[in-house]
Amino acid sequence: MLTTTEKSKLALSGQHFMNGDIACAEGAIAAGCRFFAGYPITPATEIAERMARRMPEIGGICIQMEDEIASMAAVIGASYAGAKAMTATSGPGFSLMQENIGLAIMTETPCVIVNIMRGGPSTGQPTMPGQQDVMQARWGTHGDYEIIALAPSSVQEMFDLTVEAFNLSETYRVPVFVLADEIVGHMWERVTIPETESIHVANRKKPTAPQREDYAPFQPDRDLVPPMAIFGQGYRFHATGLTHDEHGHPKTDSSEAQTQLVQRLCNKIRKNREKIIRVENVMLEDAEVAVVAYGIAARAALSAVRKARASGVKAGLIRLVTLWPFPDDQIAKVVDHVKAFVVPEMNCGQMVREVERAAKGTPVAFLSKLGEEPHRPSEILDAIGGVLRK
Amino acid sequence: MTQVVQEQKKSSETNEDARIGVYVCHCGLNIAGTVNCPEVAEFAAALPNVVLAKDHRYMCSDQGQELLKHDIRENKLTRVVVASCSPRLHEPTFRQACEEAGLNKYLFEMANIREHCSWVHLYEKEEATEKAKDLVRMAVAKAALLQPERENEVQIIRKALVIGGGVAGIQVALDLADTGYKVYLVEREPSIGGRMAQLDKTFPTMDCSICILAPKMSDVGRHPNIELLTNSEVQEVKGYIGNFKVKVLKKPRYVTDDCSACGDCAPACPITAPNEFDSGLATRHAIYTPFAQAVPSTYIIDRSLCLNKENIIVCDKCIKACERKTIDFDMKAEALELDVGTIIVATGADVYDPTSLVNYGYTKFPNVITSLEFERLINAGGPSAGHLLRPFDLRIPKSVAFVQCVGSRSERGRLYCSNVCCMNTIKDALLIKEHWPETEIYVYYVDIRAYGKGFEDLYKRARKEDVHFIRGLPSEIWEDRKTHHLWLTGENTLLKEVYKTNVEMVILSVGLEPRVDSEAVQRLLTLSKTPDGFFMEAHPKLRPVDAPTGGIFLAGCAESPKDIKDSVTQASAAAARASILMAKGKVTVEAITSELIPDACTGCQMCVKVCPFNAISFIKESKKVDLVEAACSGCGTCSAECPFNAINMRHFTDDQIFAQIDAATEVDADKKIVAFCCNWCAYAGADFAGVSRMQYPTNVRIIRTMCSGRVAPKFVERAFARGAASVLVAGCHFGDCHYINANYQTQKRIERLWKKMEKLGLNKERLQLSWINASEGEKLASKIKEMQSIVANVNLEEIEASKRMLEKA
Amino acid sequence: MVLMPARTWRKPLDADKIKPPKGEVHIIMNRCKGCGYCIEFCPRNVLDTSEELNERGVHPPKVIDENRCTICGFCAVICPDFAVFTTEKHCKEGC
Amino acid sequence: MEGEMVHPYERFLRRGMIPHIWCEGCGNGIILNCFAQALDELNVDLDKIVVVSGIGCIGRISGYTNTDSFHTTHGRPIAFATGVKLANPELKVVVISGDGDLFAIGGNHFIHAARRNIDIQVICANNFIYGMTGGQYGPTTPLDAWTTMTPYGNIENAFNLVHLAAACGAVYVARWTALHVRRLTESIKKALQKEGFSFIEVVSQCPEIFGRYNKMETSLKMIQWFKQASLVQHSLDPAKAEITPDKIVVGEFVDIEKPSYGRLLREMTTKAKEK
Repeated sequence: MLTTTEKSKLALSGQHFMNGDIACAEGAIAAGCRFFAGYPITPATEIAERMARRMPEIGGICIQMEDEIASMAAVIGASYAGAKAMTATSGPGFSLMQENIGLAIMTETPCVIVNIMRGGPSTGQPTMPGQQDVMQARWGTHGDYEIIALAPSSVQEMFDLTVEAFNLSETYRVPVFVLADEIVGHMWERVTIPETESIHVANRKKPTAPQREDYAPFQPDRDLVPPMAIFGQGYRFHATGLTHDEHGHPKTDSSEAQTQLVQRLCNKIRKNREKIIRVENVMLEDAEVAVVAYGIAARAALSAVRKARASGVKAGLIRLVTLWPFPDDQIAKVVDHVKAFVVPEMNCGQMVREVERAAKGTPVAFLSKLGEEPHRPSEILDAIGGVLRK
Repeated sequence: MTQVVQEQKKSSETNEDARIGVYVCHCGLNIAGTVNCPEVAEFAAALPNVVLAKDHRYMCSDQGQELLKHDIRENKLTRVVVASCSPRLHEPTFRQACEEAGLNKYLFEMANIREHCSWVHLYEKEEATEKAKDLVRMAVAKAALLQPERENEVQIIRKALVIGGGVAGIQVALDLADTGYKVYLVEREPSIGGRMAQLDKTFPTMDCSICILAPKMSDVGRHPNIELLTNSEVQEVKGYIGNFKVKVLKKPRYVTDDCSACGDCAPACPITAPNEFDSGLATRHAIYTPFAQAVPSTYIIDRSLCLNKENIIVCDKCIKACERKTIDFDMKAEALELDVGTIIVATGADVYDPTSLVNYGYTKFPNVITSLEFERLINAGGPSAGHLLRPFDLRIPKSVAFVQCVGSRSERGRLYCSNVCCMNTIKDALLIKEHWPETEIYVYYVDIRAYGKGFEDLYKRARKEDVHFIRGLPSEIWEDRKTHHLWLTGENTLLKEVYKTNVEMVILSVGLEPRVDSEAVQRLLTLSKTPDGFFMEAHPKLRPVDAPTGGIFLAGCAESPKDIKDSVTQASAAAARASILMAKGKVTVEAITSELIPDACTGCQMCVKVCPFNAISFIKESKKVDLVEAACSGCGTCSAECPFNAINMRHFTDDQIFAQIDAATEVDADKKIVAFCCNWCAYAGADFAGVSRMQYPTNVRIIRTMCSGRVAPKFVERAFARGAASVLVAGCHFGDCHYINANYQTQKRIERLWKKMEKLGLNKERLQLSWINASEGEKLASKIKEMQSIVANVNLEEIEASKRMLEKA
Repeated sequence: MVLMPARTWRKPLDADKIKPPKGEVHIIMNRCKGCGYCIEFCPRNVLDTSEELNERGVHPPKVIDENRCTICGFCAVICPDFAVFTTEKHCKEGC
Repeated sequence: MEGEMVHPYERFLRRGMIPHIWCEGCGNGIILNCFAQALDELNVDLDKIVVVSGIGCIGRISGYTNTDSFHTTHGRPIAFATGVKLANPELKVVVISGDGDLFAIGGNHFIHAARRNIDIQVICANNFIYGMTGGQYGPTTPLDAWTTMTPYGNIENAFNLVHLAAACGAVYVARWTALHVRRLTESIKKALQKEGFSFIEVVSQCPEIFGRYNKMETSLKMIQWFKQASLVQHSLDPAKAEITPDKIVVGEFVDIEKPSYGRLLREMTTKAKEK
């Protein structure tokens, strides 16, 4: 049981000046995260360091594992032991984590993976921003699945969306990614941390089965999400990375079992996409040009849109808060009045493909940026002008 | 007392400074009854270098010794010869006398005219007298060449090893430990206590055996000076008096010393077997303690029964049952190395197994039991809780018969009287009467031997309680198929009538016999045995608890069957004897060792090969050998082996032995047998023949060497060259040799000599080799008898031939 | 000291009282995969291979002399398939 | 002899999962059996024990124990177990896995968990080979052994697992063969009662693959090898605890006391809270 002073340390309610990594850590703590396992990597290290200081204060655990593979495994273990667990890394570490991210998906483990994206491929540019891992987040591990990914574009959002990430993962028993970039991670801004009471925190569903015998750990409710027992509660259940039935017993030779399980793993996200997806629309109602952006790029996009409007150009902004599942409908909704889309990304074109898919033929202009400097508003403004001139 | 003093006549072959005094002892009539002692003295006086010769009634008496000392001083004697008993008996006495008179004791020589002459030729007075003269002539000849020697001292380690944890061993250990010496008590069984622990009551006092023994046992367990090594066996003993190196194998108990003997394990053990301690009448488990009062009380696992073989634990019932977690199946045997100054052998005796006496039906009829089984049956702590139940139907018998001398005093068992059985039976009979007065008791005996203190009273009591004593053992015992009662028939030799008795149970009063493995102990410690198979003492009267080997003592039934009282008495005696040595802290060892004459050594290394004690080694630089006298035990086989006379054997030099041979063959050589006997076995055997008055022909002349390995071929050749009719070389049996294996060299040499004699066309029969131990007087006597035919068959040509051929050699 | 001749022939008086526990061997036929460990390592040779085949087509062990079983339970712990175990036989007449 | 009777260890086995998938005579079954016996004798609360396994034949064991259990990805059971144990120290966390899983792909996790002295018990079924994938050589395959990947004989040196574990700081290190069931059970009990990282190597027979490839065609032949070759040498320097065709040194090699990671973590946390 935590004392009041310790409680006060849970969510540092009030005004703060912090960078994105620290805000992320605080968001996790506010969401109830009590287990962090990680491995040093630029530009995510400050999250681990913050956790190392904060976790002991609040009776949580922060351990630096021998690598990112172990970090991810430990996170899954902690989650099954009942803790809200998180790890944070960047591209190279994210690649190492893919193996056990697959395990987390298969075993429906609530957990949060923060990826402060830097320039890749490989070791790339450790201290430079990037948005190159958004597809890896979607398809990084083998097999078929659905996951959830959020893209904060401010230090405040680093806090808010980390809380959100935990809530989603607890609700849908799925690993949730916070895909920030180096700039958001290292940028210092003012952050408001609400009163603990007013922070919405969701927790995983507990089993209702009266006793062990009646409990099937992977028997879903109507929302396709199975209630989750944790180790030590007496349910004595088994979980495996193998294809399994609702009891968790391996089913390695039945295509029926394979279909049933994999379909459900996808559907529990697909069927709940409305509840999951969040986008921010700015001046979109009458927009002829819609800029679709996320993360750091969205900040330049916003000022570009404002500048355009000031010069009488009907531009609007669709800021993707949820990257995955992708908000197709929100794109589709506007194609009747939008003549063209502009998509600025700090990669060679990843989310733009999704936009094109959702735009159903409406022209899409792509603005790529790699390396140190993010998009300038003027560049986006020119692009808006460009698409209208066509 | 006649006295002959003869003016010294100088002659070329005499030793200038040798002034020899000869004393012929009458030993009362022991010698004088057969040998004409004055005549011998007269003869002696005429021998070269003899300045005076006297005969005296008892040389070993104070006057005798005083006389000797006086003469040494007055007549400036430089050598002394006493012709009396065996040097093995009184040499020390006279040597001391010499020393007291200022004469080095190695200048003393003895002629054994009692054991080797008067006692074995009781009825041939003349021949015996002639032989006595020869023996004196030989002694004088050797004496003339004797050299003074310096004895060196060896330290005595003030620790003792006691082998055997019966009542004798326990007593020795306690006495020595109380005296303040460190004692290692080695016991082969899991607990000390031995036979006495098995007995119910003790005669004649009838007190409870274990009640009086248990306190002593726990004293041993607790005593700070006693290191108790149970479940252990002595594997090797090296060294010599005061400095023994002993290897002991401490076998694992598989239960650690933390065992509190709570006994929880045993009932859990699924394996059961008859308990040896209860003569198989009670059950024990594979994990057990032999009996309640066992010391140490720690349990033990009998791995031969236990289900767990090798390192696989199949059954863990005892492990589970043991709260203190003391079971350890990985315990390994420990090989301990002990350094001790003295060793006490208290290995006890076995109980005769009457199965072979088929007419008594033991093992055939369940109700025929042994006296040891009886002890367990009548014992309150025994399998029947003290109820005398007959095994077949566990009924208390209304009539019992004791059969005495089972396995004792009989060709079909052991020839000797086992000493305890009579009193034990009387005690048992009274015990039965005490509990079940109505019981009819018959005791079938040959003689009742109630010789000890309080024994007769007990016997009387038994008769008063009308226990029937019938003289005459049953010839047969058979069983009534229906009742399983037993029929005994035999002859009552007092009434001269045949009896046929029916009883419900028969108790065979079995005797004691030497341990099945006493052979092993004997070899280990180079002990000797008497014909009955028990270990032999150094002297039956005067050194009853000393073994012939210095520093080793005997106690309890290992030496002969005896009751508890005698065992304890002897144990304390042995302890005292050992203490004397250890209290002194050092002892002088005879100067009889070999010395190297470096100039003569050619470095051929023959001696290196034969030395049983690795006392000789080859030095590359000098190309000669090096001889460590401290390591030399004095067998002399090196000297016998050396082709270049480069090794001199002190006190048994070539010259001295040649002199003896020459003296022995001076007259009538062609009728004589020259015998070389080793000090420990053959010579002692000859003594034994004497003590036992075994008669044999007079024509044998025994020359003593320490070991038969000392007998160089040249000695034998010299004897033949001197015209001896026959030569006998006699030593210890293989394995008994006091010098480990020196007698193997004897064998080799004699075989070489036989080959040579054959080559030379001589009858090799004239040279005889025989292994005779200290108790085989009979064998020696018959050997001499048997050799008479050889002597008779050698004709003068043959003798002359051998003289010619061997003189040059 | 050897307390008695090695050959012991007499039946101990308490032989009927102190009886080694009598075991009962239970074999779950169709679990057996036929490795034979229980037969090989039974210290009392209670088991042997049976002629009959089980559902898996292997020869499970059979009890040849149950009276020898002392319930050491080794067959049960060495069995990789939980196919054999022993219990104490509660003695009726004749055992 | 009636078969209907319930096996005394049934209650330690997950319902409906026995018979297991392992081959005839496979040592894994014996390890499961000994584990059950250890739980029985310590009378552990089955609700408070978690069995974690990796990939490979023995990896299936977590599915057979009637406890909370998790079958992780290849090589990761120890990392997973670390998470479980730290998040809920009440739980006894036991990792049971194979030599390939724990020491090839998972080697890194093993050495660091041992170094940290994480309070978990690791039982390694060492069968010298990758059985489930059909018999490739692994980190414990003896020199010259024949495997599908070493058709000309193995030229790689094998790990001495007990030496490795001891060197990494394990507080309890033992090795037994699958024939030493009683001693193995005792060791498991000891390990379960010990604080810190304990390691038990079980030299286990794989007759179907390793045996058949290496002239021990039957399970009996393999287990007889254990019987003849095994030699108990408690507290021997684990560096000297060799495994050769004619000598398998078994025993308890390390048994020391050392504060576990969990204990130090709790101490540190209390300090931190006071600040």
